Amino acid sequence: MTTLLWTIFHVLVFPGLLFCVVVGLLLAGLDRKLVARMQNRVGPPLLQPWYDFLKCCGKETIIPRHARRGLFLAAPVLGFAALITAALFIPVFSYSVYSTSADLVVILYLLTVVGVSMIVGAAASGSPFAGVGLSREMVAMISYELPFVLVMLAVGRMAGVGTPLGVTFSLQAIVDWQAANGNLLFHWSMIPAALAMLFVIPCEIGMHPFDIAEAETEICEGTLAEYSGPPAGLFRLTHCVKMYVMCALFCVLFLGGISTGYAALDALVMVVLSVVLTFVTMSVPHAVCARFKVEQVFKFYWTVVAGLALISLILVWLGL
Amino acid sequence: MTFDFSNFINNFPILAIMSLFLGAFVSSLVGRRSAKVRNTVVFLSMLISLVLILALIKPVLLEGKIINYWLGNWEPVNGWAFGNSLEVDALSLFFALIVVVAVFVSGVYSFFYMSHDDSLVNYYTLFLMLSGSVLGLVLSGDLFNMFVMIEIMTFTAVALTAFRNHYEGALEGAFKYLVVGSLGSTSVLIGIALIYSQMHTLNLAQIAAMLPGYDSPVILIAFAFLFVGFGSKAFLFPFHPLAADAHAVAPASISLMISGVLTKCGVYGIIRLCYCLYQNMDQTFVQYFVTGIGVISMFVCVTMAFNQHNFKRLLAFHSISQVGYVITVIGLGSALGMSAGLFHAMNHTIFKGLLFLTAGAVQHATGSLDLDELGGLSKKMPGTCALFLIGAASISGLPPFNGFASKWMIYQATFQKAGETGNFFFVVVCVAALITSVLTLASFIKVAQSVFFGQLNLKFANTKEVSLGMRIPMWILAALCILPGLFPDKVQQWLLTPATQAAMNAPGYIDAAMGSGYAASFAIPAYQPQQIFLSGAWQPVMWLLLLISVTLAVCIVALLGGDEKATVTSEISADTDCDPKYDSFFSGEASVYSQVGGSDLFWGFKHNWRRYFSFMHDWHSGVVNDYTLYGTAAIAVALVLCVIFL
Amino acid sequence: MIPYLTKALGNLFRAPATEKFPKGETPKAAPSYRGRIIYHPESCINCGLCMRVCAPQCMERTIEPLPNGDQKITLTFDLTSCTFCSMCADFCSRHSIELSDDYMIVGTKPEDFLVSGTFIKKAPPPKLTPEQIAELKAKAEAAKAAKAAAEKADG
Amino acid sequence: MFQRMIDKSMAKSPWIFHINAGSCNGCDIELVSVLTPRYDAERLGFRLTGTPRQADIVVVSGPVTSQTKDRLVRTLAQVPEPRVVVSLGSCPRSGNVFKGSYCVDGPLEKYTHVDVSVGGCTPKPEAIMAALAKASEILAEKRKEMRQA
Repeated sequence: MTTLLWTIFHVLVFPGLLFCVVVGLLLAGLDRKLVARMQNRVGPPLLQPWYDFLKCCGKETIIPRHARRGLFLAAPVLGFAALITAALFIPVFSYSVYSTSADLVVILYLLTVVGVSMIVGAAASGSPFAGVGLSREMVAMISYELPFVLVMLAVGRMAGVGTPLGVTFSLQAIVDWQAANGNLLFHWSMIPAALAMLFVIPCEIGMHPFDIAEAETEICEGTLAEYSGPPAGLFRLTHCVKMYVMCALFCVLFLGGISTGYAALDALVMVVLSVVLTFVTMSVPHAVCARFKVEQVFKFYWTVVAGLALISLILVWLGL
Repeated sequence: MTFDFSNFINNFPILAIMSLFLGAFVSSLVGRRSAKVRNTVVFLSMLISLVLILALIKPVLLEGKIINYWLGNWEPVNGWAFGNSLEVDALSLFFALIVVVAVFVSGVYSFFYMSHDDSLVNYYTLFLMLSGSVLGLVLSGDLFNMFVMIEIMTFTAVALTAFRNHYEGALEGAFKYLVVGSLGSTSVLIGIALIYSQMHTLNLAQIAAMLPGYDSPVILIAFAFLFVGFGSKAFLFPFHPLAADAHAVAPASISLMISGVLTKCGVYGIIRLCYCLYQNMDQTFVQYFVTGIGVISMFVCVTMAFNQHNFKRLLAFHSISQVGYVITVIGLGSALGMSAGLFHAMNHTIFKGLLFLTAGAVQHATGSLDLDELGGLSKKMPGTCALFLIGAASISGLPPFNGFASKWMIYQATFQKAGETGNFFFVVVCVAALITSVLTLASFIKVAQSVFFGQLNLKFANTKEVSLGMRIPMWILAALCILPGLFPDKVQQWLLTPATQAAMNAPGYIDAAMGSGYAASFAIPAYQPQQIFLSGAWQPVMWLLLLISVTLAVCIVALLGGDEKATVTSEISADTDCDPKYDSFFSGEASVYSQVGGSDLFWGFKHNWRRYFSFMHDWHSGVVNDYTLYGTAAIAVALVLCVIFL
Repeated sequence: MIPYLTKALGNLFRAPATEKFPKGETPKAAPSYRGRIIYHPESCINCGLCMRVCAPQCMERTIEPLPNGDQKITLTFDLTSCTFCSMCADFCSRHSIELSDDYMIVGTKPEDFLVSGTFIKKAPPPKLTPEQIAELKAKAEAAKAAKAAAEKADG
Repeated sequence: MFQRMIDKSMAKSPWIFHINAGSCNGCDIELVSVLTPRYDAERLGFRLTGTPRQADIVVVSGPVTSQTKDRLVRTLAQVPEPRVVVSLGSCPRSGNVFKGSYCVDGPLEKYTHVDVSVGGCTPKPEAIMAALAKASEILAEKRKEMRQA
């Protein structure tokens, strides 16, 4: 019985729903505030994403004529659920809940499920703007997949040296290895991979310079062109929570060694690190550069960022 | 004369094959007069072979017995096998299961799918011969018997491809398949002749015993010929453009057979060749060669499929890229690799069959397969759309479905192989596998958007959902799609481990046929089963529980939070048809028909790869002589490589 | 790319250049800003020049004759159709139209945008009837004759 | 309790959708200048959205010309409930100098109830800010009425 209660607690509160939503909204609010401050303006209050979400919940949901009603309403819920499940599988430093039941490949595919749910939602809404939006979202997914995979393999090889198989995909092993011999970020051969991962985070989430899928100025909110009311609010919430999940993934992959005694303290450290990461990877590029064109995103990720990841993969493979 | 049932099981394989061939013969005899009689005969023969093969599961898979059936009771005389035999071990039964299930499903489907066509007697005769020959190939224990079955398989497949000869391109596709298919068959025949000249026997078990110790260049040449021959049956790299032409015009149930079953025979041939006959999969050259072919065909076919305009051509290229996955992982030589390959082969037949049947349903309902003009069918054909989504999700490897389970094992296998050997080539293979999986997802999203979602073309305004009879087999396949995905460890334990052990256990295979101790006499090392342990963890049930609980949590929060009348307004009555509120937003314009689909998707990706796509476009010229040129070039290259490195 | 970066990071530590408008006081407009119209009806003589010169025709005049012949004139300016070009203010010879620098012209009801003023225009003295004209003329000549006689007498 | 929070948040994050019904772009530039650092409407939660589906405040500028009339009506219909219409500048309210021309189809009032209007031929950004602030209050009230009704 206690395990059931613990599971409900895990799913609903700590690494699950409540924690992710609160931290995600916090990160999103902070991001908008920092971008505003960098543009020399006051910027919205910190709780602005929370107000946006609540406002969307209060609005009316219109189902367009060409839309597939069932899929149209189910897509955001499915995407959000898959994202929270991925968050459950990511260990918060030493406090790992379900990370033994899934590894890096599963998390990679869960994040793909989140992307696919947005695409299916756009397809089900039947609007041409959504059609262009989903095609751009898919190109963005293809472009960040290669560096993400190279980083994953590099980390797997580096952390797997000790294991009998020589490689590992399991996050638990990666965290233990980092606890044993120092965070991966401080191994010089992994610096390019960490840099590549920093680039992958904004494209995965769809933050400003790489938000070709939801370019509101070009294709009228792209994938969310036909969404109004709670589904649109849920999609925006997924967008915010994804910021936290990607930062958490980076922290585990490259800073996994940090582990204070208690889970609460670990969670706090994770939040602080996520704030720093959000600033570095999402706020600064958002304030500084303009939105990329579609083929520029693809070319940038498959040449520059993939090159960085490949360098560290080769270095790791040579045993350095 | 007591009838002891125990060794009656030995007759099951031959009975299964015979029921199919007999069905072909009887249906052509009796089928002229009434369709009902013909359909029952066809259904009965399929059912008998299905039941017989399923009955074999317990003895062969679970108890590990290897059934040997010497035709005409020509037992081997003092260690020399001259009779023709059927040898059913766990590996061949695994493939037989795939074949029989696919045959049954596509047979039931074609009862309804082919209702528009005429001269169905020929169709069912050829169909049953095709399935009989495929089952014969998989169960046979004799090399030449395999060649005979390959011949029947190829020619019936060619005839069935051209069955709808009023389609433009049908005869041309069949002709190309005939020419290049026979090129493949002749290379198999040459290989068999070379082996026969050296070994003076055709029984697989005996050849497997004598061959490893036998050192003569002829054997290397035979290996090259046989490998390319089986490769052409599986439409691997140089033979892959042929598959697209053949599939695009074949009826959907035949496309299911070709891509689901025929390619698996090619894969079965390669496994037998490398693991059982030559036992040379542990040589690094053979691993590089097989994995290389797998990776090239995997990557080339997925990029070729990326900007196809025809639904079935796209599926055809994808089936070759999935077979490329299977070959890549089999080429690794590790036990995990073999079980991942077999798992993916099984899953591929299931989800590719489902996708081909949905393509057939779309063609049956709308009459066209062109991605640029279809669109918005999900409103008219909700059942087919749901089935397509299940198939597309499982082929692109989304977690709850079976595609993910096998792809996850493939990544484990390739990455572990890279870890053990410390060889960078296998890391490239793993990366290529992951990138191909994303490109598969991209092309299936393109198909989903251009066929099922978006706006309905006025030409197809009155399409109706296909009959239930067509959808039941699809639902069977869809259920099969989900089941292995949820319980991969059960599938691994019952199906995959015995099949992998059997594939790697050449001495067991030999002793079963030629009497125990025969393999030892030829100094074939006894078989120690390799332990499979994984570098990651994946419990799908845990994942599903979490997903459901989070979805429930979200719904509860939504219900709690949302006001009582959660105003979800949608168009209720027809008179609000002109109410602009429910038009999709066209920045103010009246919503005219403007479907975003087909070739105007993924511009960013195609723009960056335009030179590669134009090169591939010219390379796949569609001219038969080019394809035969590629085939002979493949044989030449294989010969040179085998002679130098093997 | 880099100069923007340094500028952006620099901004982080600088106070944002945003006016505290809805919270703080309303900033004043430029000195000669052409804002809301102020109409002084008492100095208006209803010459109608402003109406003739106004491009968007945003004035309306209602003339209401009173019993004693006077006219009660109300002139309303509809600010929603005014382009604030201040032609009317320039042409008004009596300077009775003036554009203030109040730019906060926000309202929810149409009446918020109407500026109107009314004044009574004295009736001109009554027209003389022909007999009265003849009588006045005669009185004038008599006065002239008397004056001429008086000059002759003291000449 | 949750409903009241939603009503309050309605006023705190009103999203603007801008429709140009034939305006001379004077008001459009002023509206966008409200989002610049000097006036920064975002600190009150305003955000420009691309689709009417996610709009709360619809800002219309320009005298409704005949070309834009049916597009305006269609887009306004596509905005989900509790919505507020703000007319920017004098044109929507009366057609300004273009009043009576053959191609101007009368004030915005004919097509939808205009909640808040901003006078001025290009109103100052502060005026637009005040109007938008007023509009967001009206939005919250409309939501409350919608809920009670």
